[in-house]
Amino acid sequence: MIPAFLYALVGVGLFTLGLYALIIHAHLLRKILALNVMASGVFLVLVALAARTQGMPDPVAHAMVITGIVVAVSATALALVLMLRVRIATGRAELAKEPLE
Amino acid sequence: MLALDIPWGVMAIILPLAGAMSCFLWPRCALPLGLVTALAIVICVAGLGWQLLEQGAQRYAVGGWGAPLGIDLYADGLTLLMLMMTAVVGLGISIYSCGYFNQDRARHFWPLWMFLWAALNALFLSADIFNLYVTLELLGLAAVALVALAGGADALTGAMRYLLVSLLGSLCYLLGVALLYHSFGSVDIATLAERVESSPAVWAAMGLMITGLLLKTALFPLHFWLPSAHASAPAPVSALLSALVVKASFYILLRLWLEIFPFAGAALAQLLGLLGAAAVLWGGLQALRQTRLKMLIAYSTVAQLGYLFLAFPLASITGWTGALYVLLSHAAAKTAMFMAAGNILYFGGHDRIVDLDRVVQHLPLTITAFALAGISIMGLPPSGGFIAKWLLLEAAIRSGQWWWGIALILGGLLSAAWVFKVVGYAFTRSEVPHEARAVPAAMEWTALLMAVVAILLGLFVPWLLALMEIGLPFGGEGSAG
Amino acid sequence: MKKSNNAKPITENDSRQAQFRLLLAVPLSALAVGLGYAVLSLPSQAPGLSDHVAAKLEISGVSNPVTAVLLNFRGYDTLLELGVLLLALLGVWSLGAAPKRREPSPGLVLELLSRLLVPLLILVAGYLLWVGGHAPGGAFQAGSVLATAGVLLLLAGWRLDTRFSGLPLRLALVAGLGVFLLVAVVLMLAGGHLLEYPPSFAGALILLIEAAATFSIGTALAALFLGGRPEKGSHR
Amino acid sequence: MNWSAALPLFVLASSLLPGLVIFFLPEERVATRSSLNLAGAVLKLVLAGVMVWGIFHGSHFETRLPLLPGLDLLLRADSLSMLFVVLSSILWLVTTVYAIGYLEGSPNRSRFFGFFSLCVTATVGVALAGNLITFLLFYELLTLATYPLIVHRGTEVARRAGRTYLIYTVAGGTLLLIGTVWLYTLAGTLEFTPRGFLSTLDGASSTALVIIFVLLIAGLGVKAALIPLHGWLPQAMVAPAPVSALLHAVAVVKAGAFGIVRVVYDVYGIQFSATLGVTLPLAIVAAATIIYGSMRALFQDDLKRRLAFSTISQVAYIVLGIAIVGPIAAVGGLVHLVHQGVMKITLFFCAGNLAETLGIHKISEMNGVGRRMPWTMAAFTIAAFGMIGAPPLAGFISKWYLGLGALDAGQGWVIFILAGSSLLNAGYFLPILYAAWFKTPADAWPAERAFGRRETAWALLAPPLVTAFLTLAVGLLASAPFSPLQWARFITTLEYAE
Amino acid sequence: METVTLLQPVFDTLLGLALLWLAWRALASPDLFKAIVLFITFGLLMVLAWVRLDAPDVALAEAAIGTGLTGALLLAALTRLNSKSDAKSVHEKEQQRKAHN
Repeated sequence: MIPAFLYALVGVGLFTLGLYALIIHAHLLRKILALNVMASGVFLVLVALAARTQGMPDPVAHAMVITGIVVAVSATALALVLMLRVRIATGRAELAKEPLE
Repeated sequence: MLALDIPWGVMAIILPLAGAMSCFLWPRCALPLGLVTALAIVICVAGLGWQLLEQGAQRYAVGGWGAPLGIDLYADGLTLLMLMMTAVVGLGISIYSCGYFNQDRARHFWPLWMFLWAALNALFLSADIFNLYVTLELLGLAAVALVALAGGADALTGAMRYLLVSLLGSLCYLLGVALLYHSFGSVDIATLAERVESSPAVWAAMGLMITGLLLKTALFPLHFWLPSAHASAPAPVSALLSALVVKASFYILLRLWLEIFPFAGAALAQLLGLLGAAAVLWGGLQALRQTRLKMLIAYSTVAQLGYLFLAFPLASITGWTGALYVLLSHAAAKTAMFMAAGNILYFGGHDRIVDLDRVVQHLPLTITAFALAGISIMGLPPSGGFIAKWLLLEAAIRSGQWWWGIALILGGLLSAAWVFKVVGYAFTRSEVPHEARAVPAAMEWTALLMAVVAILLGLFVPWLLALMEIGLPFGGEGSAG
Repeated sequence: MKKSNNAKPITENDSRQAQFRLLLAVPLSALAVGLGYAVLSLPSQAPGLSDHVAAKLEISGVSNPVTAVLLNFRGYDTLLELGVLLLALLGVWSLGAAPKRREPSPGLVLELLSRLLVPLLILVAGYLLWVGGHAPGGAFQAGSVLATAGVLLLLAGWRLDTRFSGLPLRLALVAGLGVFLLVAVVLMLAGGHLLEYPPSFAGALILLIEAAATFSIGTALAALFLGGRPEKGSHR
Repeated sequence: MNWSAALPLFVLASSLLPGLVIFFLPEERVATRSSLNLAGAVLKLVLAGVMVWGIFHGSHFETRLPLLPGLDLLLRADSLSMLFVVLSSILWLVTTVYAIGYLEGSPNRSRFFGFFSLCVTATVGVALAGNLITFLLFYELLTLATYPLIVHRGTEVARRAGRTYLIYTVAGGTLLLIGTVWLYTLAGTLEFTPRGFLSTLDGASSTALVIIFVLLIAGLGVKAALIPLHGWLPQAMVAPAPVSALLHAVAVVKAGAFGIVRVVYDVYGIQFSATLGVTLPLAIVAAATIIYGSMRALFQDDLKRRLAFSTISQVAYIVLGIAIVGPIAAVGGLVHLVHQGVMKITLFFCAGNLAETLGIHKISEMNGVGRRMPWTMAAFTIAAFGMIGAPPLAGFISKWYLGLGALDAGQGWVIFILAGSSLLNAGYFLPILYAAWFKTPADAWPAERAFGRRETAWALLAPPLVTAFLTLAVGLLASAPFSPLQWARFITTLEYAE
Repeated sequence: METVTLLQPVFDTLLGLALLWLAWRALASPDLFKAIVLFITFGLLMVLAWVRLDAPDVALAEAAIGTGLTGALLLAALTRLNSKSDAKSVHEKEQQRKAHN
């Protein structure tokens, strides 16, 4: 198996792993971590599959991932501050159970 | 014709970005700067409309490279209507928020709102699925920050949940983009539409992208995040979230569905229709059960979003036009409603429905706005909502799938029930005098004006349909009926 | 809906949670398998857009293909992305002021480290920026290295002087996006498309944009680390 | 746009624009408001007169605005619509005068008169609608404009009545919408055509057409208060008297009945309806409604409630006249559209006068009231005899033609319905008249207001007198040109031509 | 040379497994601080993966942003989450709420 597909599969694994953690964990910090793991998974798929070329790997996918990394860190920063504010306002760094009534 | 050569669409993206930066740099002048930008954007959209009418659908290669290497912008009738909707609602919200926010809040509101507007315009104009991802993120972060602007536990929790959902949706979408890109070597929608063919990777991409976008569009049962976020945000923010932001992800979904996934098949369309019908009924029932006005309006958004998906199983031009009409009239009507709710909150300090009779009578314009918007929401003539209902019903009967009409009709009755439940308080006599804060006239009049727009949408249908047909976004004439 | 804290409901709750996790694992494994299958079904050779990039690399103004894509071919993405970064900062600032500094003294090690590392990091950032045109590196990498320097300074207790925490700071934050946008618009006004560099100036313009972007990215990331807007009077 | 195309729009605007202006008038500007109202009403009457004159001389009045692809917003004045337009124009003028007097000094008048004008606009729109979608549009507008009038007083009872009204009418409107859309998908047009546009339709299953007919009639039957869809009407009488008058005589109930006429004549065509076999069930429903309404009226002590049940019964005559397939009965039904309006509005004006002047709401309080308010009760008496069908009053003409037509069409059973109903009418009106004229009055009226030497205010007294006079006149002058009877004959010759 | 090419798949597989394992540990760790440290380690291994996939630009971006800054942000957020002053403000809020009710 060429490493491209190996790493792409690892990316898929990270994506689902992150999704699982995102759903089961209540603590917001863990949810944010989970989202970051998911993002890493997506980036890995993007870059790994870009290596299926003869010579130089596809630079467009690399550029997309660099864009993605910056977006991810921006979102993470906002999420972390928001988490702290939620903690201050409600006393817990968790979301209340869905108010389905 | 020099003015026809100006790339109006590009200006509609650049101006709000520049506006956002200048509002951020000089917070004391944020309000005039924002208003001027808003006006300029409206002019740009009008210019683009003129351009499209004269020259037909437009493609614009950013950087001069052209697809597939570069990023293309594309504007047809569908784009234009979305941009016009954003411009009208955006202008209304800009004026409304002059009165709504105090100096301290306005300082944060304006740059965020300008960023959001830029994101919307960029999104509607983009013809590149990765660029759409970036605009989605821009949109999502701006929306979350705006929700959190209200402060307070409810708003912060709502914003947090919204952020997580929004990021999850974007990631699903991005993974889909990755699969599509690596299948066909392009992220340009038109190029993909040419090259696309059914394969496991495409199906996976379709599943991921549709799921991600449905999550952001809050289609039942993925709507769980919407009521708390929309209801707890400041009123103008609630308005723009319900009117514009959820529509943006729907727009992407629609484009992908029409262009890249035409092979998706009837089963998936039926599933979307089913979820839409469930949303209509569930949202309507929940709206009826709410005790707080803004929560009620938020649930009604869930229901109205359901209507949009009824068009998928119908798959005819009439059906798509109907869905588009729901989208437009809901935007105007829901803006008016959230503004009205904002006025009531501003005036009386609460939005408990049972205590409304003490507030409502002092705000005749506001309640008129609410009632007019309600007429459109429940689909009574003459209003945009009625036209939408008519078109969808016609499409349902024509395609022989009359059962979708039942959801449509029941949804209309449910919304009639809650609209009149609220409006009924306008006619009760209040004994208790209420201590109140005067509502700025601009806030009342903008609410009314937006409601009038929702009504007028029902009277200028041929004109709007002519705009919509530029570039034939829903395919040729032949497939009607 | 808060759960009461006595022992029994918690165990019950735990077992229900375990069931839920198991139940969730099934569809998610199916998802993973499905996605994996989809990935494996892709052809093992695909050029993507690398040929297109290679064909146009010469007139892009830089020789590092990734930088060419980021700043030229798909520069519009990057423009919006700088917007995302600025927007995240705006969001953080709208949520409240930065917490007051608590650590009384940064400690000798950190102080020493920051004195040593900060100049080095700034140098590295400058190098990355310069080298980005023809080798791995570029504005984002340089900007984040710059931000690391900023973070170190912040950790060491340094705060921006009040005089600069107003408009100057905001200008620094906006510079990247502003210069990018300005260049894009000027190029458009000059008769081309948005962001259509004339090949002869492309290299210089890209370097200009990257320099501004590096500065802004560095400032913005460091400001994000601060976790709130700098308030007057919250520091020396 | 030339004059003939603009005239229908002007007729609408003559009440719409004053209405919109009135909404924004401050409460205390009584004179401005009243003059606006009256000017609009007079103008509308004049315009309607011009149109009648024009139609008689062969002109066509048609306004067409594009609404949807293939569907226009069509306003067209034909003979049937003019019957309704003239009726509503005259009665609106009268009711406006009455309402100005009735509501003097009460709160929220700007709101009231604003919706009042909208309500008439919608009614005239219903009358002038040239296709089903335009009809639907104004029909729903009518629902929306009358709701605020019904809940005007803001009491708990009024709100409940409003809620009931909405439940019925919104549901009805929905059925009408479904039927209309379905019809459109089958026929491809919705334009009213004499003798209908469906008989020539190929390929549409008659089952579908029957179902659509039921949907349309059910939607319209809600407003026309056919049983079992009448539940809202008795409750809605909590509204102020001018509103009740308007609701029962001109606007809501009539819009329903008028719609049924349109659907049977100009959508399906009377012959095609008979072929489909839908007319007999319709006639039976109408007959049942006539009897049921009269029976219920017999047992009401509340005057307005008794009148409300009477309305249910009387409006069904119109439907009955249509459903008996035959030209003579049709004349009876159509002419009753006008006659019932004139008579019923008189009765409600009088009931309002009694309530406003003496505080009388119940029939048991009416003993001897004829001596205290002779003019009012005289008007009431004329209208009541008209309702019973005594010659030569308006009601007699209607019933005569209905009976004759039934025999002519071979539907003898209708005679028994008419006779029974007349007996019941007499049964619930005569005791009132007897009590009012011949019984001795109680010591004091429930809540008397003094109006100097007159029995009540001029604005309250003049309208019922005018309409009572009309009741007399349309009966006596039935054979004169331009009388409602002659106009109804003119319409039926068109429908039953060939 | 021969051994290197032979070792590459082994290395790739090990790296992929290590990525998944670290992500799993980071998301499942009961201690938040440990979770963050594991996440940073995960980021460092991601850098290796990028290098293996011939994406040096992405590797640099990941090293600086994905690992360095995100890690710093996460640790700072955790510090604030556990810090006394925020906890105090929570307490104050709670007391205020009690006073309100």
